[in-house]
Amino acid sequence: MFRWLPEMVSTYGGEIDSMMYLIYYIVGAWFLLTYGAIALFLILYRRREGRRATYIEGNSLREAAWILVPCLVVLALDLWIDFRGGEVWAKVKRQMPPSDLRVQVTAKQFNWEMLYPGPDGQFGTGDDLQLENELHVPVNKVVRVVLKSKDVIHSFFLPHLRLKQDAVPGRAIEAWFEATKPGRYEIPCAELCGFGHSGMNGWLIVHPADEYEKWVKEHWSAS
Amino acid sequence: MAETHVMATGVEIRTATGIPTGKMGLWWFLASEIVLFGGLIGAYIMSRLGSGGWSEMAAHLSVPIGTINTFVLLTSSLTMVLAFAAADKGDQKGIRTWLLLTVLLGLAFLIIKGFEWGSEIGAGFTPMAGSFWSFYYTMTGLHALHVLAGVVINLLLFLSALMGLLRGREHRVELAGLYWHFVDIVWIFLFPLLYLSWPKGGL
Amino acid sequence: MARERVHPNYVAVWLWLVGLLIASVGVTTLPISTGVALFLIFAMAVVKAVLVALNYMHLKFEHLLICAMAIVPLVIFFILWIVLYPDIALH
Amino acid sequence: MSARVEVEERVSFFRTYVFSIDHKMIAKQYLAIGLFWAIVGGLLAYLMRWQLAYPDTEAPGWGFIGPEFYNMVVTMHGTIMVFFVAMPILLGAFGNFLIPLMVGARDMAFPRLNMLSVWTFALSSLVLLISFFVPGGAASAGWTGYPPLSAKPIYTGVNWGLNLWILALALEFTSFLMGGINFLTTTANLRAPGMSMFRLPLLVWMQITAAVLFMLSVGPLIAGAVMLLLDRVVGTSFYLPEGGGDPLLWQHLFWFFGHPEVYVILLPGLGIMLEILPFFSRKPIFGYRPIIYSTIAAGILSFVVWAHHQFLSGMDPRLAMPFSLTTIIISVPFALMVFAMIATLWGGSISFPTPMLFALGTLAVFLIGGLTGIFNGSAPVDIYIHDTYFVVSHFHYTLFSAALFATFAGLYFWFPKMFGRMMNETLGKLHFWLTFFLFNAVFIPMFLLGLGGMMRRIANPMQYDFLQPLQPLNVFATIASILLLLGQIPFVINFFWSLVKGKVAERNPWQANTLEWSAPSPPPHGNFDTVPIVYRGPYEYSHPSVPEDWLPQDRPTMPTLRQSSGQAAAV
Repeated sequence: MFRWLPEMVSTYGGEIDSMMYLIYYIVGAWFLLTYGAIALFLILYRRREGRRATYIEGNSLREAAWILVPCLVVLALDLWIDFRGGEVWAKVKRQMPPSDLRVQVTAKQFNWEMLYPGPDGQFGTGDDLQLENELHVPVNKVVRVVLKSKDVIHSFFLPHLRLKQDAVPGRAIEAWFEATKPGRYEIPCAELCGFGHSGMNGWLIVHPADEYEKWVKEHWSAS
Repeated sequence: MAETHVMATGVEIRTATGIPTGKMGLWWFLASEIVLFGGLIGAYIMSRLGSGGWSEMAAHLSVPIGTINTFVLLTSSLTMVLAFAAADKGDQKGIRTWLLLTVLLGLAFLIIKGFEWGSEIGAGFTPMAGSFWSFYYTMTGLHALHVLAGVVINLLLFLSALMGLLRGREHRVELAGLYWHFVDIVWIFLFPLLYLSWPKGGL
Repeated sequence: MARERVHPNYVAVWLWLVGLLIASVGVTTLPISTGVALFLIFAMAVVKAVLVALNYMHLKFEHLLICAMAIVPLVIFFILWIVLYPDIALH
Repeated sequence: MSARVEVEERVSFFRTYVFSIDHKMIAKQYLAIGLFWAIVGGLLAYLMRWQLAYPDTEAPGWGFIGPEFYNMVVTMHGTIMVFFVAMPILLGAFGNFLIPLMVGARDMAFPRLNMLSVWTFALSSLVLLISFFVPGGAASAGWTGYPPLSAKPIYTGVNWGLNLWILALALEFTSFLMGGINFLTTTANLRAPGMSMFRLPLLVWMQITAAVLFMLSVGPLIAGAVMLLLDRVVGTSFYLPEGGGDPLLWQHLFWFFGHPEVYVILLPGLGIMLEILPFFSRKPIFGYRPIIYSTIAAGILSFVVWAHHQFLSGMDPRLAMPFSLTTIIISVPFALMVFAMIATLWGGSISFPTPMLFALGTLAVFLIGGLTGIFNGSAPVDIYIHDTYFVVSHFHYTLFSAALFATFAGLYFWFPKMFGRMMNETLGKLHFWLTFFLFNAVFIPMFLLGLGGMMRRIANPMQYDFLQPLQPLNVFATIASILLLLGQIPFVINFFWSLVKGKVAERNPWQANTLEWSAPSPPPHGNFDTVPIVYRGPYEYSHPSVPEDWLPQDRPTMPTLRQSSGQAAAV
């Protein structure tokens, strides 16, 4: 089933995928169990001449245990999923590691504006660099993204890095990622944002360290 | 035939809980209204806490007018409940008197509120003048619509009492009263929320 | 339905309501901190609302189910408030 | 008791069919409007699927679609299916028809309010219909209508279409508020003698829980909708950050209603299953009381799960885990219901007419919907699958199971009571197998598309490199969805043919226990000959103390029964 997932190229993506696997195995087991029971009962207890259904109300605790105990198992598994999930969620969305690069991504109908602070590390100074729809980052470095929007809500989606975060006008929302493999990855918008929603697409270009150095030099030594 | 007639007028006597059917229906309505105003007030409070400078805008509201209007509405609640007490005793004259007073007080509230809005808009405080004003007009406007509905209901009850149609249907006064007091309670909260929450600036 | 109904002293309740109204307006002029003033004002508003609900809407004498229908909605919108707080008020 | 009261109403055509105060006619009116919208919604689904499989080509029978029109189609499909098909059919039609009959009342508590409710709904339908034809077209900001996209006409290019959309929703909510008051008051007060709350059929429990959820959650959204309309028309900025507003406020108000709304639709669907499964197993429902308690628990929990729609909305990330927890825990009460349904099958004597097939189909489909919900409820997994086709497929598995499979189960089952004739079994079974297989053929590929990362509401997947390899799945789903639509033709034929030519139904063609079957088919205005007296719960099938395998709720206890130790006899 999970061969349909796009290639995973981020540090925390593996943990999100493993959460998916965990849930997949748990609900898969329940799926087989319940479907098996249904199929079995439908065959075993189909209507036959001269046989009468058993009268069971299932209201007494002893009888209801047949459904209450499975419910307790469901609850236990739920809590397991949730506590495992809490750690992963915290890692992706709450604990921001110290970043090597900060980029401000401003969404607007219908593209992404990537703003680099330049060598001084400050936004709003003369050496800022703005690119349309292209986000260049070095591999194996923590990149902090500040998400903003000029008009409506957009959603910054990096399918290969398993990251998604809405960009909401009036807020600056922080997200981070660390890509583990150089390449070109798409940045679609995942929240309906108008007639151009479909096709609002940017590119994340992950460079190897030396190539990124070169890219930086090209862009800032000139100015 | 008789049973059909009972059906057609919609007055079914049977009640499994002992609560009169009309009252229960009305309370369900009020329950949904509580959530409606609760949600709106919550949105207002949280937006106000989340952004500054609303107190300066709120300071432009006239506390004396607000206080007088609150007094008018509280008093109308009293006359309404007295109409209910009269209905409970079957006192038709009492019903008419107190209902008329309630209607008049409700109208007075609306007129005062109308003048207040007029003067605020005249001073440039339109619904677009800022978030506080947007909320102010939405909340008081929605409340005023409820007052207006209450006035109409009470007026209809008063007219049917005048024509003697209310005899045997006195429980309707109680139902109208429950609604009216609910509208009053909403105002009891709107008044401090809008008019009084700026005593020392801030917020 | 013909059972006797208790009618509390409605005028006395009204006097309390008016008194609390004046008091809550008066609080705004007192030399106390904003927090305390707001607390007093809204405490009085709650008292007023409870007075109206218990006496004028005679919840004091109502069936438990009716009281539940008045209280449950309060709990429900309060949940909404709690969640709105970090998201809207603190943002 | 005396012979039945002759309902001698020489009422006019208008009073009988149009401005009727009879809950059964009102139910049929809801059903008719709901089925009309189902056709519209289904055709919109066809346009959507066509555009996704063959982007920017001419759809046969329609023409060019394109991204702008596609957004409108997406929006209106969602709005129509949730608010104008699922709610009117599951609550408006089944609730109105069955609640008075099942509790043993002659009509709703407020028949005139009921009429007002259906006419408000008709007006709301009219407004929605008009919104398609105003300049600029219908709403296109998604069925969730997130501002700022929905708050300013310039963002979508839609002006009056969206205003009318808000108005239609407001009217629709008003209509169902009135309906909800009727459901609750009728069930509370108009129960027949002997019908205690714990003798109510579970469908009634589900309907009233749904009504409570609706009534207690819709208020903030009505306030929110007023604010949105003011933003659009007057120029306030409740949701516009440039004027000091906050777009997230709408999302909270919307989902505070929107999530309970899911259960408003789901619970009546489960209610239909809970009637039909024990009935065709000829067994009592397993765990009647536990099911009621878990329904109430699910109802309470449903008020504290809504923010799971907003994990990535910019909401405070600390809120995610509490909501993830409640969301995943809400699976427990629903798991209990599913286990109870499976346990009901155990030891039964199961036959498989069409209603039972559809009920089992609902169970099968709902199970997948529920299980995949765990993925969405888990906040970290949601980071990836949020706003993808995984979510689309998930909620179609849950809501389709209620709004389509359960509706069909209910229609096939209660059709004789509604219209006095039986439906055709052969066509019914054909309809079931077509629907069941084709439904899965449409939506299983969507799970895979979602895992592949395909976003919701995009008009053209071919614009993305990483989605292009997945396009065969889209084509497959589209072909299956067209066949699924065509697969409904046997139902349409069956429905109309049976209305006229179906076998005439007796009072209780199925030998069921609940009170509606002791009324004539179809019941006249006033329902029962005499108000029934209830002696026992609704699921006394195969009770050991009687030779037959059924024991109606209103059959007086026989002297022989008193000696037996069966709980059923303990009145």
